[in-house]
Amino acid sequence: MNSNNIIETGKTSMVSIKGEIDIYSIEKFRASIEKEIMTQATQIILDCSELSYMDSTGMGVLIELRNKSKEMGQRIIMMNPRPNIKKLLSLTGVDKIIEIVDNPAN
Amino acid sequence: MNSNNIIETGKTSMVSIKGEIDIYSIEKFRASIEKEIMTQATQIILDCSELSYMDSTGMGVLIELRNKSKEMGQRIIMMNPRPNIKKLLSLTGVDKIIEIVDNPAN
Amino acid sequence: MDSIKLTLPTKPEYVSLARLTIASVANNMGFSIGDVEDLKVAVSEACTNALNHSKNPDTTYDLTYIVENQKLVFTVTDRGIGFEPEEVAMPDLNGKQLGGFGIFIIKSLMDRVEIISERGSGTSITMVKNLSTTHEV
Amino acid sequence: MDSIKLTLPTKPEYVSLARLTIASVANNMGFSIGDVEDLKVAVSEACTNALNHSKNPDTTYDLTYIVENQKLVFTVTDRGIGFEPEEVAMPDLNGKQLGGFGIFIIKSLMDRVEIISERGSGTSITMVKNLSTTHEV
Ligand SMILES: Nc1ncnc2c1ncn2[C@@H]1O[C@H](COP(=O)(O)OP(=O)(O)O)[C@@H](O)[C@H]1O
Ligand SMILES: Nc1ncnc2c1ncn2[C@@H]1O[C@H](COP(=O)(O)OP(=O)(O)O)[C@@H](O)[C@H]1O
Repeated sequence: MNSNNIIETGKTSMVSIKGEIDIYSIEKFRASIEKEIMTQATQIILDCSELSYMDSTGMGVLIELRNKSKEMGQRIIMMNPRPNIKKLLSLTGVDKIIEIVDNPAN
Repeated sequence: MNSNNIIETGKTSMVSIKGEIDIYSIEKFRASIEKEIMTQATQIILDCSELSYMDSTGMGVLIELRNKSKEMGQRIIMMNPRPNIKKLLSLTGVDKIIEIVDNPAN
Repeated sequence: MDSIKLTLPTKPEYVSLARLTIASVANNMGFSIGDVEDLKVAVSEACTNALNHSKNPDTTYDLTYIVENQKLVFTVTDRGIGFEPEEVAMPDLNGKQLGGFGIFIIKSLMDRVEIISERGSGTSITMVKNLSTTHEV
Repeated sequence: MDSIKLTLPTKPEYVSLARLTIASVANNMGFSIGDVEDLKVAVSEACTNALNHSKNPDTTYDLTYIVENQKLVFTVTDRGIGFEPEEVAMPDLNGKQLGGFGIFIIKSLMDRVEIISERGSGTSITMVKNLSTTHEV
């Protein structure tokens, strides 16, 4: 899976999520993903390589967005979440409904 | 002025000062420079490229060490201090008694 | 046994200060990178609850970090409405539930958790992380 | 007007927490990199004085940061022996003097400084940095 190819297909959007997602930054995060859902891309890839922090506030919004995108027939994929975030995705079961991929290129 | 040449002369010691110098780390700083003074090098270059913080506690010890090294006929030179530290060296007059050089290689 | 106290405005933009300070204290104590991340999450979850649920009438709430020999003991205290900790259900982990993860996550990541809450006078959640714990991500 | 309070152990290893927190608050307020560095120095100088000179009988001392519209107002308070601020001489800046730079540096870097000190009951130094100040290093 290569990000350049993906962007070329035109059906996949890629969003880079950076910094910290918590109770303060959550609305900005929600808005940026909702914008992607509106584009009706069939796949939305969240590049989490530079996402340093996320907690239950982020998990809740991920589930919410995934439900919305599913209604639209879209998939959300998280790419390269760091170990600390992966741990929470697994603990909360979010990894059962959102696909998580590790891109070896990163 | 090139750090490799300097080390080759055998009369110059180079010490890399890293991190933060404050009331907590000051004794370690003092000890590491005193060790260099003991080697009787004619010049002691403090490489400050990776020194992110220093306050009046550091200024006081710099003056003290400079006095000691002067007695031994040695020079202390600060290389590449960052702008915030340069500002304090100038404010306190320490830059009048300790030579400050900017190494363009860095 | 050193004790650090932090009083923060009851506003989302200051929760990062709780993380920043606990990370610094835990780093100096020698906690692993993974444990430091877990401590950041635990303290944030507790702060987030104080902001979301406590209806804290005060403009501030309190954090305390106590550096003990082999553990970090920390508490988040609000002066809000309180709740019954025993009545909080374990969340469904099937991806259907949107919330209810906070206390579950705290309990999963920390070695010991104690919640003292009184209706009308507030909540205090104390979390303990042992230095020796070596379960790593 | 948000207010953050920090109570630190009277020990050198925690002065970095004062810097860390003021840097975070100042960054969020939009202070320049140079101003943030100056704020770190000012708060550290005040903490260092509380540790070196106050003979604080308490195991802790206090910091307060007040985020105002266009300025950061912060105070370091110890419950030590106190001193006469007017009697502190301006340091010689000829490289001969080993100490006495702390208050001078604070006054040079900050926009306003007020020291309230009482013999036997302690010292409180309040420093103000305006956001608009644009003298940069
Ligand atoms: N500080 C608090 N004050 C009042 N109620 C709280 C507090 N913390 C938690 N609660 C209650 O416990 C419930 C579960 O909290 P939590 O597990 O963090 O999940 P969530 O915050 O997503 O609801 C909350 O919905 C709330 O009713
Ligand atoms: N918090 C304090 N409690 C008691 N005395 C203080 C305090 N802060 C400063 N002083 C007095 O003021 C003097 C000058 O302080 P300062 O300018 O910071 O330089 P230095 O700390 O190097 O002496 C100190 O030597 C001390 O006598």
